[in-house]
Amino acid sequence: MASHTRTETLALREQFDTEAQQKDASTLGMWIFLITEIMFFGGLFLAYTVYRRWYADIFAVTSSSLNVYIGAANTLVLLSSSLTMVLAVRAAQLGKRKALVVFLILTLLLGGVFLGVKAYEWNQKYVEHHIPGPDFHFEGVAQQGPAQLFFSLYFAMTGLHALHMVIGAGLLIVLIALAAKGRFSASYMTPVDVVGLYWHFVDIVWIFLFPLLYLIDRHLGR
Amino acid sequence: MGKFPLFPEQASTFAPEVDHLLFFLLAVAAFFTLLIFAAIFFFAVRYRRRSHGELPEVQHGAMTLEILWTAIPFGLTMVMFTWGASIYFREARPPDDALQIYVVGKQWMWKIQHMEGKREINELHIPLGRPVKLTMTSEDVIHNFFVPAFRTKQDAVPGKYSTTWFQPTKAGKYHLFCAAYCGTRHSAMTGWVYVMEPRDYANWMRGGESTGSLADDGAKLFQELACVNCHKADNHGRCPSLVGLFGSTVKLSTGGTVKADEAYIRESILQPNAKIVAGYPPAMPTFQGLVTEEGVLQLVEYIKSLGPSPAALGGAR
Amino acid sequence: MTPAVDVERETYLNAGHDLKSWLLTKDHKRIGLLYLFTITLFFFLGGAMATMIRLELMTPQGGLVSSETYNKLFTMHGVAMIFFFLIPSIPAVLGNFFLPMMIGARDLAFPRLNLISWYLLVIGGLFAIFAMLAGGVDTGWTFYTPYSTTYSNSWVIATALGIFVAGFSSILTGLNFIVTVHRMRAPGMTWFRLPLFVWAHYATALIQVLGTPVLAVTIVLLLCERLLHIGIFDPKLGGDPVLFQHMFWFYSHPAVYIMVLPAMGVISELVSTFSRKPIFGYKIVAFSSVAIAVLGFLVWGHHLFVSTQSVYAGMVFSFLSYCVAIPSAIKVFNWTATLYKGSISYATPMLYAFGFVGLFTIGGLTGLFVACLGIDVHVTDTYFVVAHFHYIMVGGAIMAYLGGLHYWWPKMTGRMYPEMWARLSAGIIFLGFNLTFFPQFILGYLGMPRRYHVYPPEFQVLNVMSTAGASVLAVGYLMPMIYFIWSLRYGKVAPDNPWGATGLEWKTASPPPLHNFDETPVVTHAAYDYSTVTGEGIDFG
Amino acid sequence: MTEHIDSTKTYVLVFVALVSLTVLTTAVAFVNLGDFSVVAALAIAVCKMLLVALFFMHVRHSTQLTKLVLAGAMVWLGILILLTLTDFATRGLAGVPGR
Repeated sequence: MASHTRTETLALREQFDTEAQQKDASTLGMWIFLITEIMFFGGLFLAYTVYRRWYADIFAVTSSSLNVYIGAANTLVLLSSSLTMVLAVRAAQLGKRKALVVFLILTLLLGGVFLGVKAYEWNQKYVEHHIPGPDFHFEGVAQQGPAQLFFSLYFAMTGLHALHMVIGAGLLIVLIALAAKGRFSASYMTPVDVVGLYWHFVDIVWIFLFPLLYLIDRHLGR
Repeated sequence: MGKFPLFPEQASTFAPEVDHLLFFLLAVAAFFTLLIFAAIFFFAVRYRRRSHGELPEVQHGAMTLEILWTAIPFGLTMVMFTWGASIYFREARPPDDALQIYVVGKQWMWKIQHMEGKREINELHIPLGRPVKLTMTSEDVIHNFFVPAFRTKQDAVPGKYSTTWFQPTKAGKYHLFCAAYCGTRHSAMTGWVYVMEPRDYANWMRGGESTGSLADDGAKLFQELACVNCHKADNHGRCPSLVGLFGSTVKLSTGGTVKADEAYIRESILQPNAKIVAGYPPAMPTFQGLVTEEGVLQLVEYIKSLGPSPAALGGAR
Repeated sequence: MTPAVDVERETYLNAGHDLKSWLLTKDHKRIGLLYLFTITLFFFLGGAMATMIRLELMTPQGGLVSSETYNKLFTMHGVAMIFFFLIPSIPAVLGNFFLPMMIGARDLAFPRLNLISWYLLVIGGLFAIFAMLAGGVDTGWTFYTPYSTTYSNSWVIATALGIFVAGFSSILTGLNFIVTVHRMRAPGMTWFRLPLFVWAHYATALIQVLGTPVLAVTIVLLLCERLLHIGIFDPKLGGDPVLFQHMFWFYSHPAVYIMVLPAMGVISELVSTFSRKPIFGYKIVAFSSVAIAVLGFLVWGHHLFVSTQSVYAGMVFSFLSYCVAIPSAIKVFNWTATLYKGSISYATPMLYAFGFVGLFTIGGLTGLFVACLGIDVHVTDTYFVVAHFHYIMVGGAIMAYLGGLHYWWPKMTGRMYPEMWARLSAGIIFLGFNLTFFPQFILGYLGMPRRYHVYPPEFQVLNVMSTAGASVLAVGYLMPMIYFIWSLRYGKVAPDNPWGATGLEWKTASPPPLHNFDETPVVTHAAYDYSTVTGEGIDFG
Repeated sequence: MTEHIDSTKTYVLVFVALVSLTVLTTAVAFVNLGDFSVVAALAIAVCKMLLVALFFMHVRHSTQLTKLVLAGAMVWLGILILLTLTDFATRGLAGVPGR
């Protein structure tokens, strides 16, 4: 009756035998969750691919109405948030609590900046009547239907991405609180590692969204 | 209750073909079902548990047997695949001399238009012995034109044309069903297909008021919607002439080309700016909502009646 | 009458009695029972609708209910049976309960996530029940656009949200199973010593994880289209209704393998235990499960043969559909070969296994009919297809589920079910099932479309036979419900290993202690080595 | 996992590579490559993804299983898109509307 009378700690839940086993399980669990996210966004990429094949010219014109410089700048913001996140994970691995908290806060701030820029872009689209709906109107394109389709895909993809950013920000806030209380050590830093994986995934989604939405046939020049 | 059939009538050239394929599959299925049921029954009785602690000798498996019952089923399925695919490929391509009929599915009725101008609701009269090609669309949801006796079925999808064809081989009255769930009265969207001897078909066609052929209706609509103001016959109006358009290849402003089939003409009426003819401004307004699907079919028929361009006549197919 | 359990041994059942110990449990065994209770509710809800449908179809003019009500009945029957009964049934009840025990683990990798999965199913179920009570949904369980987005004015959004939420229960269960099988096997439990039940659930988990998210995003787009008319599936605004069908069936065909693969896992266990022989060709059967999971993702286009999908795509999907049929055929041949020279007992679980193998064979073979391009054009959307998928889901999945339930009932509750009553109900179910669904094959080829509540008079005799079968089937399903509950109180006390089976779950007590094993077992033998089992199995002759 | 910790220098180098690739993909978009502009954009995006995955997500030191899981996701995404395109790409080839 000896095997399971030991007390359960954060690092070693009662259903696991060793801490390494628990860490591997958590990491594998997050990777498989990321697979479901890839397939979730995959459905949107499929719709994008089909409709871009059908309405290539209209998609080019509507894509050119997006401000590419803001988009590129926003991509850099998100890439730097990925850098600070990985440095946070590194700090956790080395057990440097202060560095961990600082990098987590930096990641959170950069995420906030990204969402702020996003909100600005969306507001810009609102002002230009490019939000799909009754008062949608896009100048200089023959068919309003496919133009609205592009912006439906644009708002669906960037909206879903922004939702995942907000969830990521929430996770970061929880991590900052726990890290500040010193709950993580070099031997137990799985939550930081796992949230890092999630954050980098959200960054990778944007790495694909940026060229696919902003950079369609920019050479046409509008 | 009356008589209850166990097998559908064969009333089209496809029916015997599909039925022969069915008999082949039924034979294979019956063989394997009997094989499995017999094996289970025999083994269960022959090797039933006789004593309590009985321990049968262990056989782990035989790769030869595994390969056998992988290769044989795969071989059989490939025969089924190729046979089925050949029928499907022929079912998808109507012959050129087929009698053209237009079908519009609308929530809970089939509206059928004949070339000669006759219109029918939920009823289709066709002559015996001649291939019939249906060009179909829907005004609202997805419907499906299904005639069990012909063994053919095809969706009528809103926003595009779809095609099905059959050649009736037996005169008579056959069920017509809507096979794609389309709402409240889906099960009432049924009707009859009357296959008539050519003589009776001709009398039926002549009977009733004849308001002129579909092309004449198209011509009338062509006037009413003022298409004639731009599309002049002599090709120096602001818009491309439509004489000889059907079947020809049209050069587009984007540099590409497209074959002027029914789908292209329908799209150019409802979404004129989707494909703009090279050398012309995108000046045509959309007629989406101004003309019904039947109206579009009538205009298509009228444009067809303006004669295929000499090139298309001599060209392939 | 029956001797109470002699010493008050601590089991997972008496480890806590108040509501909180059940509603906040992290124990995979209790969560399995929670799922059992939930899906049984939905089974009888769906079953009631099936009865109404069959009664409606007794007469050609169908006077029982109006056409709207009939449309809502078959839609709710589909939604309840598929999303809230069949998909969770074997993985969430038997999988949750026995997968950890079979690999010698104390629990799943993420117990709290497991509880969240149950709550997600319950919340999704409440959405669906709310939609049903508020007025029902009439789009069919397939929600085809543009009817579901533009023309239906029924509770599409509430039901779609219910399915969306319940989908995550399936995703998280799949995730839990994959991590558990990879990371938490007992020492010595190599991949090829895993019971085939675990292999089948591993393959099912792959489908749940890779397929369900695409249904989730399809539902999100469906909701956007219905609420905002953004034109993603609306042809008037440039969208394509056929794209919805592609995205829907990308998940929904692998979903039928989510329903049947766990059933195959159960059958592999039953056939081996009750022939007291290892499964013939263990590795082949194990790899067949994974092959079905992988190939299952390549075939969804056979649902679109007549929906203006291109001819060439139809040929690609027809060919791939024939490839996915092969592993299923291999499994059937291996099960049958296992019986050869076995020591076959006729206990109830084995009767269900016989039923499964036979009826799944018919279901699988008729799958070859609908995969064949030439014939599918005639039979798709008719009762032939209805009969095909009921042969696989009812004749296959539900028979295996009942077989598994009887097989593991002693381990789950510590009580034996009444053998004679159980065999009787198994027989009634087999007869009722065939009488219900075999006439539908004939009706289908005759051309009776599905989802019709009015039909031509010449189809009536076959429909009356089918309705008669349905009432026999209903009786067959009620009986286990009754005697299982009866057995909780009056059933004989079950020994630890009533069937002389070889799984690790039979090495611990019935009902098992809270942490499954006193010491983590060490596995030294192959999966089905009956020489290691002392022959104390009760003889069922 | 924890035994091999990369240096900050590695991470900054990877970050610089990512930034330059972003600038590159933006610049390439303004050059008329015809059909290849899509291929170029996707190729650059895949490179950036691999950089983030291998270095930032430590896939480099991860178990074979993690690599298999990531590769599997890419294959399934490919199945979803490519098999659907077998329909959309061949519509109308038979020259018959709706087939």
